[in-house]
Amino acid sequence: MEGEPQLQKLKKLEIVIEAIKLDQVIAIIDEAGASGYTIVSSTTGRGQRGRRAGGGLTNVFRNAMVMAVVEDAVAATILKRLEHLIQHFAGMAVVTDALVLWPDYGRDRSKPASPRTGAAP
Amino acid sequence: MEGEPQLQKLKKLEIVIEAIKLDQVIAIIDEAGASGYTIVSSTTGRGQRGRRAGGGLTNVFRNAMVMAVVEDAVAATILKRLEHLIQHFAGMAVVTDALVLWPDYGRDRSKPASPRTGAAP
Amino acid sequence: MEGEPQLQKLKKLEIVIEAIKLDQVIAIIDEAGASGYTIVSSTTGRGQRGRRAGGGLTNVFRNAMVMAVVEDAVAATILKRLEHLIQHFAGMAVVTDALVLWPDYGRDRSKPASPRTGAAP
Amino acid sequence: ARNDPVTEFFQHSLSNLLSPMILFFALGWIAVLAKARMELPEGMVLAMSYYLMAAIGLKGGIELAHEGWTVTVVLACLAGVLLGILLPIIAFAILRWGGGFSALDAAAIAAHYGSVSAVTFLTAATFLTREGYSYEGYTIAMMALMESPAIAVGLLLARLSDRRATQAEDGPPLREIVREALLNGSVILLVGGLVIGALTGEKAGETVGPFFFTLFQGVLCLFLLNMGIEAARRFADFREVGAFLTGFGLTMPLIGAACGLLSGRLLGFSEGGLLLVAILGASASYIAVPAAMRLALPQANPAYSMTLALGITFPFNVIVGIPLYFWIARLIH
Amino acid sequence: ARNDPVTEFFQHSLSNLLSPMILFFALGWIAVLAKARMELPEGMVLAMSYYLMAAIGLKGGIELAHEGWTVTVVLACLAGVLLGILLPIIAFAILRWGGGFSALDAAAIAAHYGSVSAVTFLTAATFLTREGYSYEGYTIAMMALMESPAIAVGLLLARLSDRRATQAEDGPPLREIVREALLNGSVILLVGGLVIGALTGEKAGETVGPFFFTLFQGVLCLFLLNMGIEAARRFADFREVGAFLTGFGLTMPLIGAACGLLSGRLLGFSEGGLLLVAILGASASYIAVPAAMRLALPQANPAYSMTLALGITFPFNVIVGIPLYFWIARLIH
Amino acid sequence: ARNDPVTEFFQHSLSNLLSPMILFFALGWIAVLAKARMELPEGMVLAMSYYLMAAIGLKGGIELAHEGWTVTVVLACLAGVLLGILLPIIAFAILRWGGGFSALDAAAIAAHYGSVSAVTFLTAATFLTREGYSYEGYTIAMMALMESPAIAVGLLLARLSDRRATQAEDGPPLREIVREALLNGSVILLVGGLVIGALTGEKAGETVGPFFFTLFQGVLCLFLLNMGIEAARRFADFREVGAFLTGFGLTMPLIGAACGLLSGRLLGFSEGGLLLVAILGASASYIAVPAAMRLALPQANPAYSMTLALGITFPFNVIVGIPLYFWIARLIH
Ligand SMILES: Nc1ncnc2c1ncn2[C@@H]1O[C@H](COP(=O)(O)O)[C@@H](O)[C@H]1O
Ligand SMILES: Nc1ncnc2c1ncn2[C@@H]1O[C@H](COP(=O)(O)O)[C@@H](O)[C@H]1O
Ligand SMILES: Nc1ncnc2c1ncn2[C@@H]1O[C@H](COP(=O)(O)O)[C@@H](O)[C@H]1O
Ligand code: NA
Ligand code: NA
Ligand code: NA
Repeated sequence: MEGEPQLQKLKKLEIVIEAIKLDQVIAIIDEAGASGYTIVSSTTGRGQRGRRAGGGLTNVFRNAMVMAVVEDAVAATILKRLEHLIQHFAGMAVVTDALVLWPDYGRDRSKPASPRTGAAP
Repeated sequence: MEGEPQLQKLKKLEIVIEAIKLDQVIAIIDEAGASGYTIVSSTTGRGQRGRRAGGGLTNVFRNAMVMAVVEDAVAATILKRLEHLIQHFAGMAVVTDALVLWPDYGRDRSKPASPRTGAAP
Repeated sequence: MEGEPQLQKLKKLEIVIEAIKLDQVIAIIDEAGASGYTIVSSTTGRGQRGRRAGGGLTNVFRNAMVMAVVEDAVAATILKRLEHLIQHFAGMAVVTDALVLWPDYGRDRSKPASPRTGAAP
Repeated sequence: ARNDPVTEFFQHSLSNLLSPMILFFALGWIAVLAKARMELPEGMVLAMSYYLMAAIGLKGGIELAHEGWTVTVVLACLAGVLLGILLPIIAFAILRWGGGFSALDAAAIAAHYGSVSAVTFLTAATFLTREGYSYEGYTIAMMALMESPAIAVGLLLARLSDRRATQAEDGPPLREIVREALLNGSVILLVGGLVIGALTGEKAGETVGPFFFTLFQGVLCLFLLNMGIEAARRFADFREVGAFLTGFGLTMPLIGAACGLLSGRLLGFSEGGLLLVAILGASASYIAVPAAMRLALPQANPAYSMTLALGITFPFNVIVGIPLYFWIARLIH
Repeated sequence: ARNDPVTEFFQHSLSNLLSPMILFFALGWIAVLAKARMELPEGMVLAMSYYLMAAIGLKGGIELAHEGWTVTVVLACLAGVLLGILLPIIAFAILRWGGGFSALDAAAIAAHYGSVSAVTFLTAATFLTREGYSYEGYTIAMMALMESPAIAVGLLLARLSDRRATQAEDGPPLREIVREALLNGSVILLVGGLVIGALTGEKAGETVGPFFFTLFQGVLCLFLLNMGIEAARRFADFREVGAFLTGFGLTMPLIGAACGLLSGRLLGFSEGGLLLVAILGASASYIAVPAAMRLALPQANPAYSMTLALGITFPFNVIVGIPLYFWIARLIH
Repeated sequence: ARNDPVTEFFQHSLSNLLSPMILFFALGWIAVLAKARMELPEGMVLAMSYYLMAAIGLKGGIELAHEGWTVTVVLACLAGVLLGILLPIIAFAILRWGGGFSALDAAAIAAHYGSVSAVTFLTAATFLTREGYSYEGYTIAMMALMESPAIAVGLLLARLSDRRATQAEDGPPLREIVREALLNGSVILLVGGLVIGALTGEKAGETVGPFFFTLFQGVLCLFLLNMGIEAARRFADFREVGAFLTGFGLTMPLIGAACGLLSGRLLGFSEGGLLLVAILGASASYIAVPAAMRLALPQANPAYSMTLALGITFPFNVIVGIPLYFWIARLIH
């Protein structure tokens, strides 16, 4: 079993937010104590607040997408602060269960997934 | 508990489709009654129909990716129409279970996730 | 029921890797026998190795994201090789359970999801 | 040998309509009507907009260095700031009490009209060059100064009329809003260009002139092509929004132009300068102000302002406004 | 003091090979062979392609305004349309009965060869300018007209030969296919440039000329660098596809050039005009047609057409074709 | 009528500081300090960098064609390679034994300083043009040659001092590292431009000159704007890294410039050529080398080298270095 990569069971947040509020979402993620995040900086879309189709001159109608893999408690903190933000600004968040492979920095891996009970491998 | 953000249990669809058919996929999503979608307009990839590596002159070899979070029935409608489309055009769809945080427009939230049974928070 | 799209239960890998190692990750995915992959070629982010915020002159500080939907065994092979790579290079991988809609090439569909037990439709 | 005014008006209109710039604008609009799959790459649009702002800034700076800081320059700058304060108040009054719009929407739209559209200005300046008229270089400094006061006025109007505008806890501090408005690429290149032009003077023209000045009109053509595309899309969205706002989008530029012409006349501007100051009054921002208002007044619907500024007022100004204001400028000069 | 034909052919070949354009094309190709990590940004490539199309359109339009709409112009345009109808039929016959390709693949490839490659045309036009030859401005109008008939012919051939091409329920209506082909950015800028050039005439040259005309050859160099990269990649893919198609990709341009030269000769074109009309026949589309065919005939393999048009026929035309067709043009003139 | 040296130094410094280029650089830096939301689109930055490299390559090539391959040219190229070998060794020694850095970090940083920064070179060359000095065209060939030897030396130093550098099983073969370094777009366009310029000679200047040469200084301004943004960001990161490296980033260019000046003097370069060869020694790579080092020595912290090369040494060279080295060049000439 030693050769098998150890995966950590975490929450994957995918946050869509209007581009001008990206910095604030990043701040929320950082302050909640997430170990990192990944940004897809230019997306378009449609939601309750209509189509947001970009346009080269302003980023008022552009969305950003942020993915962050975090512990359950961190996810809860982030979602709580986001809930307020997306009342006024276009955005949403999606939460999924995920297993994560990190580099081994001696990082805390409280719940390694077993090959039998977990998903992969 | 009232302070906790209420999440809705839904399906997350991620659809990869060749760029020239993006408009039609958006139409399918709209017609199925989805509340929204998010587009990453330029991706590349490989599948059964070979490598699609972009190229600056035509979008014949480029893919688009669409993410839509929808109710189960809407997902089924979308997948049914996609099944036909991707017989002829490069594409695929991935379905995952997800919890979603929406802005609170008094939107229908039939199944809020509980902190105990659900995933996050 | 024949009209319902048949979905295959697989693993969805989402791999974040520093841009200059994208080619090697693609090679790993190919060699593991994946049927395909989708690339979002330019993302930014933060992780244990600090912020990677892009910059127009070099791709030393840029990340790429690759999504690959694969069988469990293929996922295991890929993760095993990635584990080593991300010791030295910025990167991580997220694994989720997913149902996939493929075009029907007479492809092997060992475990079609049933409308009742599976997720969608 | 001055022609009679009406003939002159039609000549100028025709010359404007048949300029490559306006024709490229029309091409973009037609492409959208024809549902063409045409999109200029975002990087190209941004690159052109940075280029144009740097170029006009440099031009203004070089001329400022030439003209020197006279009393007129200072008065002109003051007049610009005053216009930027006055116009949003007029616009707010019309929208709130004439149109019955919510205080937040009225304030957000008003802020756009108190600020300026650089591309309208560039098109007018190019019109002058083509027709052989000169203009005061410090009108460019006025434009730079007019980018921001309207934002503060719009915010003030909102906060005075609706408590929600003040109490948004999530709302960013004024500092961040101003930063958003003033410190975006376009404004930085305009102001930076002005300063660099003023510091280097004529000499800069020799070394960087072939890039920034000789190519200017050609780049402006491709940029207006993109404006045509974006304006047509906005215009299409607008049909849902109603007659009052359309009327506002056509009337407010006239009010703005009148105020601009008046101040220009008082300051003794040339015919060319009068046109440009009319444009400063008549045009509405769709770069700096939208982002600032989005941050400051998120409850206001951003589609209103953008549709008005980009879909109605911009085409009106470049097609009808330029020859019209110039005609009046020549009459009152 | 005319040199003997063979010497002349080698002189022109060498002059073409040693032009900055072809050398930049070679540089791109070599970079791919060396497995370089080199990619021009997509926005830059699109921007250059829009620029080039607008520029050649403007040039053609200005010359049309100059030359006027004579009978020859109308006949030339008619000839262009006829070429666009005839060439795909020839190509289809060769592929279907000579090569045994499926009706759908044959029709899709044929449509590419009935249409034109604007960059090949531009390279040939620049070759003429460098060698000091002029050409008829309306060849540019012919190019604009030839973009589309081949698409309709290709589709017709497919539908007549294979029922699958007709019954694709998911398939878009012809309207959408034509829209895809005609209303992409490149074609819009070509046609728009033509109309704008014709409307503004010489005067446009003065204002936007420094941008659209003076920079043209330099931009074309960087664009050909990118063509070298893309052609080399396509060429690499092709080795899997086989000898028949390679042969087709080298022969079909000769057939097309012959048809082009013939019609040019009948219409009394100059030597320069003959080269350009040969290029219209010889070159194959890799912008407008691929997208249209992908939508209309998704069962056809898009890799075939792109590899042929971009990886085989394009390099053949710019390296061997231009001097060869010009040599013949001078012989038959 | 030569001024006294000190006056001259201040004149050159001032003239450099007040050039549009340096002012645009300062503008970018100030924008970052003001926390502006300003980002040039990546496609635009890459496009400008490709343009600049192709242009300087072409220029060098045309001059090489003019000057011919004399013994001096060959000796100069040799000197370039020697500098590329010597400088990383000096830098490594300072960092390893002076600063106590790990072998891997020291080797990675050293490789950057043995290579060159093309933009620093371009800024210096433009400084010369503006001041009316000429320079040897083959300094451009020296620059092209100096891109790579330092990478090999850096790697060798790492492998000799730390076994981890050798045994990385995942590590790519040297071939791939060299490919990464030499076959990126910038180097290809520089070398390709050189070859194309040498092949086409003066004639190319007429056709593609208006694009590649006339616009050069203007494009360089916008590129330096972006350099200002990126340098300021890197500089901000650096404050965490400490005084020793800052000192190194300011001293190493002086050592490099001294070595460069010495070799230039021995080879009998003109004043202009002396400045350029000083810049070759003084400047540090932030395009080709970072990627190569990242692949080859992933354990080294890439933030160190980038911050030094881009945040410290680049601004030092363009602001202080250019007039300083030129002053010395004129003294020792
Ligand atoms: N159901 C959905 N699925 C995927 N993305 C969505 C959905 N609803 C909203 N979005 C994204 O979130 C952004 C803001 O949504 P909204 O605030 O509802 O207008 C949209 O522009 C979309 O990009
Ligand atoms: N197994 C896979 N995992 C991720 N993406 C895939 C996979 N298979 C196909 N794709 C994506 O879907 C596109 C079309 O696939 P195909 O129709 O199979 O050629 C590809 O170009 C990829 O972007
Ligand atoms: N917790 C996380 N959530 C999402 N993305 C992450 C996370 N940690 C790291 N990343 C991504 O992976 C890249 C490399 O991470 P690292 O190797 O930890 O520096 C980062 O630049 C991010 O794009
Ligand atoms: Na105004
Ligand atoms: Na043809
Ligand atoms: Na150096």
